Amino acid sequence: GRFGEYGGRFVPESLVPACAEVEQAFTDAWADPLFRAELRHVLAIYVGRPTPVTPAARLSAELGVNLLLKREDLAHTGSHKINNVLGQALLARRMGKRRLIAETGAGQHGVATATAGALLGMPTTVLMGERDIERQQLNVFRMTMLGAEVIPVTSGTRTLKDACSEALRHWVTSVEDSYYCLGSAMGPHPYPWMVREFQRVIGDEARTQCAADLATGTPDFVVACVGGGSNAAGTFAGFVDTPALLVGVEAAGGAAISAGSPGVLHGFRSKVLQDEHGQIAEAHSIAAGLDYPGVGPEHAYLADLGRASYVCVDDAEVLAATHRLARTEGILCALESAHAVAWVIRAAGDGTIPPDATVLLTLSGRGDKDMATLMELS
Amino acid sequence: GRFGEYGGRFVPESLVPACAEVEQAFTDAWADPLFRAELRHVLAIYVGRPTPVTPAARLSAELGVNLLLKREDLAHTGSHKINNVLGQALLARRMGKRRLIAETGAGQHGVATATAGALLGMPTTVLMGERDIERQQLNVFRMTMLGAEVIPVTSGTRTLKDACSEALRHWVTSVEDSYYCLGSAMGPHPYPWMVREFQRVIGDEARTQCAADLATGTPDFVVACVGGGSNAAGTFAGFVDTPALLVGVEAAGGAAISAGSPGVLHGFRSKVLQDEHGQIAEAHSIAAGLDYPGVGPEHAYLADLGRASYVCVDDAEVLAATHRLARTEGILCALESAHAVAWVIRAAGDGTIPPDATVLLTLSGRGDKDMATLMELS
Amino acid sequence: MNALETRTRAARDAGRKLLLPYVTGGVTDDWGDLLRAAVDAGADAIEIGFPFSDPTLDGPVIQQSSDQALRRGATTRRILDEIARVAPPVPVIAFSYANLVLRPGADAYCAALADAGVGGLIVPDLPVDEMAPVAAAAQAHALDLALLAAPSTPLRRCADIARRSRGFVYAVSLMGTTGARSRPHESARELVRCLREETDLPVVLGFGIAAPGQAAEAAGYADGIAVGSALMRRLLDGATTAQLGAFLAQLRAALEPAG
Amino acid sequence: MNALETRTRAARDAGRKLLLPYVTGGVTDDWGDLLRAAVDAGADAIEIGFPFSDPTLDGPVIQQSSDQALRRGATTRRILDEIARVAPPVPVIAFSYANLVLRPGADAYCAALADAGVGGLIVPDLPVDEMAPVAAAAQAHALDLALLAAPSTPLRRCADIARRSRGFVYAVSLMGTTGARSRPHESARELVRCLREETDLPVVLGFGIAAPGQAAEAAGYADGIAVGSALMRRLLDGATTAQLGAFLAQLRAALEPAG
Repeated sequence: GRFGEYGGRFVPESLVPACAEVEQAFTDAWADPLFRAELRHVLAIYVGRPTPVTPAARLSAELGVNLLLKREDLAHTGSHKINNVLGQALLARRMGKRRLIAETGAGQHGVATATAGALLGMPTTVLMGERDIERQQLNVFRMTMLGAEVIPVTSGTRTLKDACSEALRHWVTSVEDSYYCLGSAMGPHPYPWMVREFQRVIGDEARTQCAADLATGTPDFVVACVGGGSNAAGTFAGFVDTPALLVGVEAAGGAAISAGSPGVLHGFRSKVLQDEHGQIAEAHSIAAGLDYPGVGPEHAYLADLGRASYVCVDDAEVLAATHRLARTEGILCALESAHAVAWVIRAAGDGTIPPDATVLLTLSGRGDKDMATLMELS
Repeated sequence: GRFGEYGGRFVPESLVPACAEVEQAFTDAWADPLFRAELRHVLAIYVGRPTPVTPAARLSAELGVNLLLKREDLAHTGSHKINNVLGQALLARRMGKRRLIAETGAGQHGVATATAGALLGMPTTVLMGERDIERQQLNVFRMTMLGAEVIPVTSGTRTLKDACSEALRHWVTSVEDSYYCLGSAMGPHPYPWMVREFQRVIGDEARTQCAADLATGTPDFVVACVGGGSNAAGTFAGFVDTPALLVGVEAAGGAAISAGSPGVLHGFRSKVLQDEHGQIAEAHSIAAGLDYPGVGPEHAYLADLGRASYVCVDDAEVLAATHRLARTEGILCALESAHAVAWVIRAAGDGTIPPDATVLLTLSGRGDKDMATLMELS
Repeated sequence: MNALETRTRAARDAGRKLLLPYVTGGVTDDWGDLLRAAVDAGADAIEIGFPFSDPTLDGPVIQQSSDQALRRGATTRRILDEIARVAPPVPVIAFSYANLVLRPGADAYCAALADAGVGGLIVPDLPVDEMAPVAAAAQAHALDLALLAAPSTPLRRCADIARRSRGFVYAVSLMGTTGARSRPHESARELVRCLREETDLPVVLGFGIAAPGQAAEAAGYADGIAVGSALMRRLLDGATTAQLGAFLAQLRAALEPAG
Repeated sequence: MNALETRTRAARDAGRKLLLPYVTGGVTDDWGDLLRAAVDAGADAIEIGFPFSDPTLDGPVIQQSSDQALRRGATTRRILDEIARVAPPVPVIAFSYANLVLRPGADAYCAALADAGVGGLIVPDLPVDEMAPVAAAAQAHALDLALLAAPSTPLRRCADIARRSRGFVYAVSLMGTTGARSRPHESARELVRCLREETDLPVVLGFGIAAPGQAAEAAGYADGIAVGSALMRRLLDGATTAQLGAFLAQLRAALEPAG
């Protein structure tokens, strides 16, 4: 539960036993070959894993590097979120829980949880800020189609961070029969650890694929975008014991590591965007999934250790990268994932990535959800 | 080029040599293990093939049958269209062509072709009816992002069938350096044959998966929706030499086989919706991809032979099936694919599919593109 | 030899360049009058377009005139009735589409055409490889089924087309749809030359001939011209029958040898 | 033993049920007056809420009063200045959040609290497992760090909480957030009983006590009550300081043994 000075379990006493129960259950399940086989099976036949690693041939040629894309955009529901959600939903069922609770910002994690709820026949409640509901009506509709109940959160900024708070509150009142399915590698222990373990399938697969299928060996750079940081955590997990340079790319307006300071939010200690008094700041990013003022505690730890570097890119670079990847590779990626692409473009240009270096980049999701945003900006 | 009395090459003389060139090139390529290996490689590392076969556990339990879903919704760009498009684009490159031309209705095939064009660095022109452009602005924007040029078609009904005509006209004027990438198992010879061959990967994979991974052996029923009919053609190709009953599901308002008569349209002879004078009727379906008055010639032939059955379902059944699959399996499928689901629901209910029969259903695409339509109707 | 071909050969042999105007059947109330005006302007035969809902070969002008005719209720039957009523004193050639022919059946269709006095048939989406049933029916009803050859047609195929065409051979002047464009490519001249080596049928050049200058140039190497979009463009823009007749007369004049 | 705990034990030992009203610091211009009114109404200590942007534990009422206070510019410094100015004659307990404590550093934070005359501290998102650094700082500045126990807390953990709490133990009456609800569960009575077995500290019941009847019932088994949302609801609805004082007086009366 600790990543150096980060992590922990800063929750109301009412929830401590629930977190402990999840911790115990996950520890048991993760050591149980049957549970892992069940999860592996669902990821294979339902999610479509393994997702491929695609060499980005034309963009690589333009940049003078060897860019490989780990294709989480091809996973069922369109992003890596489903890896974690199915893991947690299977765990919830194993724990005898009957219902799922989730928070969501732009709706991606909400849709993924609603999907898992439908698949396993578990009623699902999604907490979502009122402002986000207005902005993301299609995802709200998706969740409803999947049978989930979407509860508007009217407090605070009426966005993701308030939905996170409300989800914890909601869990308190229903902890007996409900499981809180948290969407990123954050929150109270065991969530940051558990979510990273459920997402490490990204990194583990990619490592094997780079070595075996592509014969490129270990990449020189491993790059992923970081909001809460689950796709990066899962990717890095596969390469942390290799010489690969790990790079997490934050949104300039939500750069908890690059611009934040240690703080406690939503049950864990990490880097957060806050003012001098300890009030949490609002994040701003064109990518809804990076629009969060905190970051998973393991990333704060890896940054302090120097094992991973964290950089940030601005909205303009992200837009340019989105268009460039579309035109050169025929892939419309999520604006979140485009942060990683934007950094690679910049770093290949300024020599931070040396010529002919191999770069593995996790494309965390597809861009369909962002088309309306992109259209408005074009 | 002939499927019984259907098929053929009913095109202006100007295009006959171009069709013959495509036929020759495809015949060569398809016999060339290197070409097939290249295509197989791209389908694996770029598209994410093989797509899984997912047992629909909860819906199966409700229906009392064993329903398996072949998950083309997980393919890159969200449907089976990409299988064919990449095959043709690689062929075009092999032929030394520099540009791609495609027609599109709702935009799915246009997006797929624009994707292939971006991947291979081939300028792409997409012909699209003016009315469809108004209705499908997001897909138009997608194509533009992928670097394609979208040309509005202002003739006739300004929809798919006019785009098909215009694509043929456009091809005539640029046949030297352009390749016409047709989107379904229709059009002049060799297209119906070639597209079926490029889509047979669906059926071949599914057959292996049913037998090996799922140990269900050969399914009793193999079901797919039919518009032009490429996903059905590709699926059926894998099972045509088994005892499986093949069922193609048409839209009630676009049922060329169930309600049409032999005719010639867009370069081939098949069943078409037409009036007594031979004027082609407009089709109407909630699923844009089935909104076509013709059908691939092989389907007309299989229907005459009795080797496959063709049935139709109406829009209301399709909507109900879409919602039901979402709530029971966590899969938001395309309205086209939901036609196949709707028929299975009906047929399991009335005993056409006997209890405990195994049904393989090709889920041709995902439903993201249909969310706005579904929202309006809810 | 059927009536159409007799007529086209005779003209050619007499040194007269053929003028084949095209009129979409049913495009206006008084389209029948235009047939007479065309004859008066010196047409040697008249192509009557049978409008089809999905005219793959046609450019924007003929698409528009076809749409207009269909909206006005044009059908094969009504167009044939009007042809029979007008009974122009030159051969009439039906310019159709495969589905219009095959829907009633090639034999019934050809019989109806012959009954109305039609002498020839062009089906642009019925290439030589697909023509057999229609060719047999046409022959049975003394209709000349004229075939098209295009600049992209390979030599050997040109020979086949030339051999199996009846009435004349329709040489498509350029790679494109019907409609007035810039002057025909050099390829048109080459195509006509190839066809001549294979047949002594008259070779008529079509597609993209819009002005007297182009007509005169075509007359230099082909046996005549077909003119459709240029005529229909003027009609759709509101030209009177007299004005259309005058336009055709200009083309006729341009086809005559200078001096 | 610090001042707060001396006071709570003395009251309990005297048979007096504790009344701990909660006021969000900075919620209105004259919130300082409310402290005096609370004392006049019989408060034994006062909880001052330090508003946090993301109050995970709080229900809608305290969320709203916190938002209002933050919009009015409330900061730790300003709230402490007002507490020091008012200097109520009963102990003041800071009701804070972990990030407000850790941002300046636990020691600096506790020093500032002590300087302003604050005697106790509650940090609801700082469970016993995470308390060590803050507990040390509080002890160093003679602040009582009171811990919460909930109906879901297991027995062994109750013992740990009871042993390490200072000033009193805050028994959370129900599984939920702050805010007036229906009567506390039977579980509240059970929780208090467990805590009593582990400690002789006073046990104060909080969460969901909104009316004199509930207060009286709680007095039957706990050593006192905390009341926050019921008071803040009235304040947000526009009640005057006098009216709020009268409400607290009602609760005070309800806590006294009948007769």
